[in-house]
Amino acid sequence: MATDTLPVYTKKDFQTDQEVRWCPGCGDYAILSAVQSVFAELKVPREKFVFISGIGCSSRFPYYMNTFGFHTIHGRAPAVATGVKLVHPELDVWVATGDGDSLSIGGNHTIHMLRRNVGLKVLMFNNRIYGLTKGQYSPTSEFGKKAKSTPFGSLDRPFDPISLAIGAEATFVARSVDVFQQHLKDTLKAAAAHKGSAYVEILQNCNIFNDGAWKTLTEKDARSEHMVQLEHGKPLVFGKNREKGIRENGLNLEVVQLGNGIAEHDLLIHDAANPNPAYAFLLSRMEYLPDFPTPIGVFRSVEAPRYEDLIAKQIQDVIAQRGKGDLGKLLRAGDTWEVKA
Amino acid sequence: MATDTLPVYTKKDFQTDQEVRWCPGCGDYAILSAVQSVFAELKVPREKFVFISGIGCSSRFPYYMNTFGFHTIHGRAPAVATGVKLVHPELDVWVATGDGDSLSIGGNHTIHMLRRNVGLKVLMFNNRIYGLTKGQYSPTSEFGKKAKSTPFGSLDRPFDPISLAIGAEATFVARSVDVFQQHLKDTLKAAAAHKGSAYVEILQNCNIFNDGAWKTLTEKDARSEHMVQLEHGKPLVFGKNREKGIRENGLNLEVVQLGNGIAEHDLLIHDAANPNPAYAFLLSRMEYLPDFPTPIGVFRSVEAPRYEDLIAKQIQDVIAQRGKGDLGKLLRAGDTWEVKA
Amino acid sequence: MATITTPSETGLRRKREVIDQAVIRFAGDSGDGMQITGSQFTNTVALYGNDLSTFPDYPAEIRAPAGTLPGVSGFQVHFSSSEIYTPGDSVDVLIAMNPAALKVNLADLKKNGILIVNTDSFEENDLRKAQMTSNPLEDHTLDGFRLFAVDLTKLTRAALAELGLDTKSMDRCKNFFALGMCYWLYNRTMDSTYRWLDDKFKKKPLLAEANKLAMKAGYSYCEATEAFQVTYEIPPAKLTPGMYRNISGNAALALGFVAASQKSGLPLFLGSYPITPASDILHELSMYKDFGVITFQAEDEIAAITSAIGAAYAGALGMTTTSGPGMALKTEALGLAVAVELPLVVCDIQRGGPSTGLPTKTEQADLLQALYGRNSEAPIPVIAASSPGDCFWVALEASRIAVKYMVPVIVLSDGYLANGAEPWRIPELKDLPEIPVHFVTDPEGFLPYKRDPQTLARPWAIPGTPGLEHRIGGIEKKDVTGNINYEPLNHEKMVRLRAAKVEAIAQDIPEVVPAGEPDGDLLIVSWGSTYGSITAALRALQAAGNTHRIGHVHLRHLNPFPRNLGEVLKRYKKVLVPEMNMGQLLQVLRAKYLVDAEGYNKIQGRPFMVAEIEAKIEEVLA
Amino acid sequence: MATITTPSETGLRRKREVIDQAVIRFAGDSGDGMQITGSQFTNTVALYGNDLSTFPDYPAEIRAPAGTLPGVSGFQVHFSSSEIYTPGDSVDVLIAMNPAALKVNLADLKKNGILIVNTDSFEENDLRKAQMTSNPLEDHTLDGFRLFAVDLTKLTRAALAELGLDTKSMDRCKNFFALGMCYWLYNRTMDSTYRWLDDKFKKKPLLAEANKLAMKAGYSYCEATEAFQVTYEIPPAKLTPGMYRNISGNAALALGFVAASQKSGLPLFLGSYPITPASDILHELSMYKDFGVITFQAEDEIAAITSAIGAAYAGALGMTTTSGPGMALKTEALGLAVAVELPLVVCDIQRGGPSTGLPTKTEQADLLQALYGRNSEAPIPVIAASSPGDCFWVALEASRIAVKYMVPVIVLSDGYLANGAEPWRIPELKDLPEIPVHFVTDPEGFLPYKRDPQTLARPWAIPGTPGLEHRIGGIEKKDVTGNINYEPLNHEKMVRLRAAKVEAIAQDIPEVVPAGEPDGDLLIVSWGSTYGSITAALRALQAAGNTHRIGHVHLRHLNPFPRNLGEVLKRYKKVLVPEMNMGQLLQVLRAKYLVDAEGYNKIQGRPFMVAEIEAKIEEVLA
Ligand SMILES: Cc1ncc(C[n+]2csc(CCOP(=O)(O)OP(=O)(O)O)c2C)c(N)n1
Ligand SMILES: Cc1ncc(C[n+]2csc(CCOP(=O)(O)OP(=O)(O)O)c2C)c(N)n1
Ligand code: SF4
Ligand code: SF4
Ligand SMILES: [Mg+2]
Ligand SMILES: [Mg+2]
Repeated sequence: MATDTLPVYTKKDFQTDQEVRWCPGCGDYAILSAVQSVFAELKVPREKFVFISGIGCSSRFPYYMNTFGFHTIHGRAPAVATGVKLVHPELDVWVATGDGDSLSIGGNHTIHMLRRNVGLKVLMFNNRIYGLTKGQYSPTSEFGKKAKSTPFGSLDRPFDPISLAIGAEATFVARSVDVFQQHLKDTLKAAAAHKGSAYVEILQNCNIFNDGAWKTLTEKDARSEHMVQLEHGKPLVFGKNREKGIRENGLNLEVVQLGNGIAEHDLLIHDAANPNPAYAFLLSRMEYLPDFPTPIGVFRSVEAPRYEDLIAKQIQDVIAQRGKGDLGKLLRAGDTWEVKA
Repeated sequence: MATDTLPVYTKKDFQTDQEVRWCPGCGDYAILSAVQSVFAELKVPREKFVFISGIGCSSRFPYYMNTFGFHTIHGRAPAVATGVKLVHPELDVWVATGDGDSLSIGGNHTIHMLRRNVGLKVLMFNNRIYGLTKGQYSPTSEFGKKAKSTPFGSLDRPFDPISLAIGAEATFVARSVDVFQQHLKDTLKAAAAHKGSAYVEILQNCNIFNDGAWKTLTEKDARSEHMVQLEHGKPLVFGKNREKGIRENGLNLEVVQLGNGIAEHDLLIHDAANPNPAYAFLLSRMEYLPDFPTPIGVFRSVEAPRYEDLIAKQIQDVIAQRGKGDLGKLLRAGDTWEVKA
Repeated sequence: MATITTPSETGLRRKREVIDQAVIRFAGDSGDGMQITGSQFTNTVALYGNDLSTFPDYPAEIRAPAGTLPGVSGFQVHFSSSEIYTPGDSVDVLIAMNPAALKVNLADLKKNGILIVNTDSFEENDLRKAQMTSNPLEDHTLDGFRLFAVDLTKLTRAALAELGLDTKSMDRCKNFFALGMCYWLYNRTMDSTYRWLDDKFKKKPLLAEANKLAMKAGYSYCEATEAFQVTYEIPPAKLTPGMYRNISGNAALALGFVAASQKSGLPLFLGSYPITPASDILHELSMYKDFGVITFQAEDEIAAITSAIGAAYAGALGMTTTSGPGMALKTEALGLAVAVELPLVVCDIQRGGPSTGLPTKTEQADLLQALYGRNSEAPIPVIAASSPGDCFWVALEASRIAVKYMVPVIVLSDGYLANGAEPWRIPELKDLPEIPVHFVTDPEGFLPYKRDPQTLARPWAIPGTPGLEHRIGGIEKKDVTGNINYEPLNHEKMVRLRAAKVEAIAQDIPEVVPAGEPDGDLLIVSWGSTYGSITAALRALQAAGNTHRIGHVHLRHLNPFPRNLGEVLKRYKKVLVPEMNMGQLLQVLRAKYLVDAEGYNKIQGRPFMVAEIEAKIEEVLA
Repeated sequence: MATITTPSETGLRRKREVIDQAVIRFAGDSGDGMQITGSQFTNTVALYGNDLSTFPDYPAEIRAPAGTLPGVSGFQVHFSSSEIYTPGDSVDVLIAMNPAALKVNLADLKKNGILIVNTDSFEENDLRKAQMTSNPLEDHTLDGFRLFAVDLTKLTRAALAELGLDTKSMDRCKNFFALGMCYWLYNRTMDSTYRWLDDKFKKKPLLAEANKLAMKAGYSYCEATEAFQVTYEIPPAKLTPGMYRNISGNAALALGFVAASQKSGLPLFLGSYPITPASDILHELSMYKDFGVITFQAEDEIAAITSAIGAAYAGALGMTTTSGPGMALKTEALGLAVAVELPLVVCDIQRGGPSTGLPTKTEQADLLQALYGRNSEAPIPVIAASSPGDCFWVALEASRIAVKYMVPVIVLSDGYLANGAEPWRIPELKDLPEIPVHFVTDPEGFLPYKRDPQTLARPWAIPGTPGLEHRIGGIEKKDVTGNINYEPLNHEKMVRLRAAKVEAIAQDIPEVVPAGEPDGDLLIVSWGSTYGSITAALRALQAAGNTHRIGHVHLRHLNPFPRNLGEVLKRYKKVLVPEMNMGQLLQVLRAKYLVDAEGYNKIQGRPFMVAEIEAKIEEVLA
């Protein structure tokens, strides 16, 4: 539909009358606010938006968005959303999910959705805990986590959601943080603009059951030391005074001090469009190396046909060849014979 | 137990009286034979072997192995096997599964088993088809596959099992081929020797529903052109006359002709023990680049604590601190009061 | 039995008996093409106008090695000059292409029945593969049958000698030699098979020729040799006039849903994960892209049903197909469909269980799972098909109810219906039920759970409709508004509303009219694929001059039951409920109507034999 | 009701009434510490020797903003000098810390009941958060109650002025001011709470001091002011002698399984995925590593149960815990456990449904799912707990049956039992049942499905045992050998054997003995958490001089039923089945015994009130 006929939306247009039931101080509020503002700018008629979620605090999200919304069952949002998208490819379908919903019970649907490149925008609220069920460790909780079900510390090694998504053939993978409103909005817009599956990990604080999980990244001063922003076409620079950078070193990366001979153009220049997922994967492992920062931003964004478009096209092609199906003919297909009165 | 008291096994000792019910010519026969010979050499008392499978032609495997065997339900073998391993870490537990069983319905259990590094040896028979259900495409089938459920061609992009496993934090990932008996046996031995989760993709031919799926790799002459063997500490050389090699090129790889200035020591020397999974991931993407060969062998093999050992240790530690639990005390724990007669 | 004696071309005088019906079974190795042979014979007798019923009997999913017992594949055809309802309890003619086939099938051959064996495949190691210690052609195993030992392989090769084919290809034609013999035996023309061969081997005319020659050779072999002293004539049956085709249950289901999609104007969405014996529905529907059918092979059964729920939410006719184990995996999502009140059709093609059980065998044991296999109170309408052709109509009825009442509907079929086939009278488009659909579009007064006063259905408001933005989910909802609500009385109200909506469907389905006597000594109540055997048994008893007053109610609707069922049950002294399970419908009838009904349970992975039902009825009435 | 008038220290003369029982509810914002206050009061009355029953009422899972209606948290204590069975229908004393708490709970306060409110939290915006338009303290909402409007916050701050705490910390103590008032009102000593505070705040003595001061202040406030004219005395109850503790259903289940592990000598393995209201069992068991308990938080419910099956296969006491939606996901794996005949215990802590439903509310609607929620014929023993303490014994019984019969067992509890607590008589170790286990070790004559002639259990042959290498799986197996087998008669035999094995358990469980009259006018049949309300109602009717002959059978075993149940049912003119569902046990009883039982169904996410049951019984008998 012609966008000029579009009503001009404001954030308010995407708020509902439902009382928001997250704990005071929960990072989900910030995410909700960012999504509402971004939706107002997307130039999409409101009725085209669909928000689908599983179960979890994060999955209550659709109730607070004045769009079509479906709060489904635990872990299954990507599959439900796939059904919606295959029937109506023109809808703008978003998924709200959590680290448990998307990576624990929902892990399989998540990786298959990514592999198929279904045109869904997935917002994965990663608070490294099961919030709704009051604080058990999750597949993204750090090793040794003491939580409700692990009084002596958890023994599972966590997933890196970015690595997992890339290993599952994702075409768009990004990471942002609840409290970095501008960065979050930019990331959401990038996701909205991507044609296929967009998997966005949003680091979110659960101030009740896992407060400060992302402290090292969010605390004002620490921040610049522990985090590097990925910007397409820009060098990987970080540090309080942008004095450090990431440089190629054989097949690996190294942290270098800028200055005395090393300039920004010597650094790794981020290429989100690199067709080889090995590049984005390498970036996703950086934070596990000593003294390396945690990257945020768009790791990978490459073009690939959307599943729903391929399915629609296959149907069109067959119809183009055979003509629209004729039920009468279909029923009479194959060997038939007549029994006379 | 002291291995010198071990009976000396032969392949026969691992065969059962059950009539093998795979189609004549099925690649599964070759795999069965390789596993039986390898088991005879592993110096493990036969009763310590457990073979657990899901559902599929490949999952019939345990019936033909004279070890403990459990043919469970579709996709759940890794979870059942995890239960066995946590209770008896000393057992040698193997999983037989297929591309559908392990990557379609069983995808979530597979990635979580790998993330936890449960000490299971997973043999994934990849015939790029659902054999038992008579020929639907699978998550590893090539895009556009015409199969029972996709008469006009499939529209799903396949998983690369190696990439997916690495993205799921796997500590051991390898690939071999049903018909390369020696290579297969060596790979199985390497898997057996690994302490944590070992994920072995075995390219297998389903001569009934997907015959020749791996032709380009298995055909005598084509073979050397399309395949490169990964050997720890050895350069990546391939080609009919070992005239080609893989060399580092920035963060990427390139195919080079050996000779005129380029010697084997200039090539990428395989390091399966590289702690950074990005290295193995890069190798797993090679085959998708023009003119690159498909790697077989051990992509990644790194040490990490086994889940079952960590769990056993946590229990020992708690007992060491608190002493063995006393039921009488436990029942009386907390506020109690006595009601006198 | 009329008997004409005709001079045959060769001058031999043979009897030609006119009989009412016959059962013939082709049995051989998976590789011997028995399914094709069977279908060809089926087409021919169908075109001729006989009534018929067929049943293929494949080996378990995996192909066993050639010549072994698990490798045996069979195809049975029952054809007649009067109406028939089953593929037949036992066979008049058995074609056994190898020892394994003989061993597996001999038990079903009638005393003094005709047995055609391919003697060329009775070598030492053929016998060993079939685990036979002695050669049945030589010991006395086969006494009491009319044995025709034919060198099928040799004769076929001889017939094809001219064509210059390799022996492998020649031997592939021997099933057509056997087919030719059967055509001769039943005085049938080979024309339709000629046509089929020409069409099938358009690109390989040589093979078409070879198979024709083999078939002719088989025909003339009987003609020429003294082999058979009799041939049989089975006149056409008096079937309801109309256009007919042969159809299997799974194919009929697929057609039914395409028809439902066309009649409702809704795009058909199938989310499915392959499983025996349901996979063929997915295969069939995936061919109908020209009808806009969307088939999605999901990563598992949960994604299959939840994607279908998403499709229904988006305004499609959403459906999913599976069998027992897959059905078990869908139960949580079924609860969601009940809570959000969206139309959905779930087909469970039942197979032997528990767990993986007998994947290729039939059973009726998922009824209680269909009725109660969900957490909490989640009532769902359940409908069952009674014959392969009926699957078509059941698909339409399920879709009609789902859409009209905004409710998930479960369709029960089973392996026997799925693979079995029968002649099916092709309906005129105008005879198909209408399936009216109404999407709300007017935001004025729209509330997600404001129900239609008559059907209690909530409005179907699909994404993309301006002004209807709203939220639904699996948490309990406030009546009318649909907002999340935990109030005690509202919950009880919603639970009762969901139940009332399903109960109300009883007003929208026909009352039961017992076949046979409207009241009397015995009422047989049944459902699903037992229809054929029971009906045949009742006809047989009648024919045998049974004097008791017997009625038969075969239920299509298992939830809710037809409104007059309770009253009908009271009209008979006794009630018998035959089921291929341990008594599931029985239990529901007893609970609901407090009727002291008796069960007759067979749980062997195969249908009731007509004779078994007859015997049971006589026992009950004795 | 005895009345003594005592001079109090302040010289004020007050009435002290001796009464039999009281119900008190502490209600406030989630942040107000009502759960702690309630448990402290509970401990004190318990130590004093009263019988008691408590029920916490949390807000839905997510913490709502402070002061709002969804944020209200309550804790109810019913204590008495005689035996009691429920937390009480309505309350004698309500403590409301804010307007929201008042609004949510007032309806349950008895006419003329005592109402203590914190006037400091009735400002404009407190009222707005509670969606109140006018101030209840000023309009006439509270007429008809004995209102005690106390400036709790101010008074607490005043009492703590000396300590130099910030106001936030001071205000955190106001719940102890209220607690002090209640102690005074019921003439209780504060000693045990002192002890608890000392222990809890070992590291922060200042906070211990603060809370003590607040509590004392509350106590002396009543002492000093004219506020209360009466105090109450509730003498100790005559309970069975022994050592007691207060225990919730989930804690009791956890203890029961640890006990089962110890008595059987089997390591306990719990595979679980968190879900309300079952999660606490996982939390509890994860603390018992010193008992060698292995707790595995799986990626989903399917991995949870299948890992437990693997553990059982390996020789552990395998179990899994969940609630309705998770139970639905486990049904396919349950079928596998039935087929491979391994011991397994599955606990379903029921909650309101369907689908996500009412996650924090109670319901009894998973019975039919437990009995029939699987593909094909897969019978499983089902037992249900009747009270928080009974959960302990049910865990032992389930484990005993699972191991003895090599069968999965389903345990049903619900949200009400899970979170509710009652005094529990701690058993002597010698009073715990034995759970003998036999692992086969002798290869001689070992066959995986050779059954024990008496129990029909197959041998438990665990990996690692030399010479016992064998294969099992979900496909149908040959009787005795356990090899894959598709034969029709073998299948029927195995189906009947699995059923017979479960049926046989009826010989191994006690017959039912009705409470009350052994025969007569009315039999009440019930199961699960309704035990308390029904028992209390029957006592009440008796006390009220009811003359009808009423019996009560409360079923622990729901499959198989006790062997004499059918006969007992016949002894009464009428049968009434109260359930927190739409009539699930009712349906099974009617089907099995053809008894025209009547259901009494409440499905509101909360237990029956004693008065509701009384009224229903009177209606039925009228
Ligand atoms: C089938 C099923 N299993 C378990 C649950 C209980 N449950 C609800 S949310 C949740 C995990 C939530 O964690 P996450 O996805 O990280 O969301 P968060 O609350 O942290 O935002 C669980 C285990 C459920 N509702 N349904
Ligand atoms: C719950 C469930 N869903 C579906 C099936 C049907 N099924 C059996 S095996 C299989 C796929 C097998 O494919 P794969 O794992 O690749 O094994 P293969 O036969 O190719 O060796 C399917 C879909 C089943 N048995 N159980
Ligand atoms: S529990 Fe945590 S995640 Fe959930 S609403 Fe509260 S703060 Fe947010
Ligand atoms: S179907 Fe394919 S995979 Fe299965 S046994 Fe036959 S050849 Fe092997
Ligand atoms: Mg979370
Ligand atoms: Mg496969």
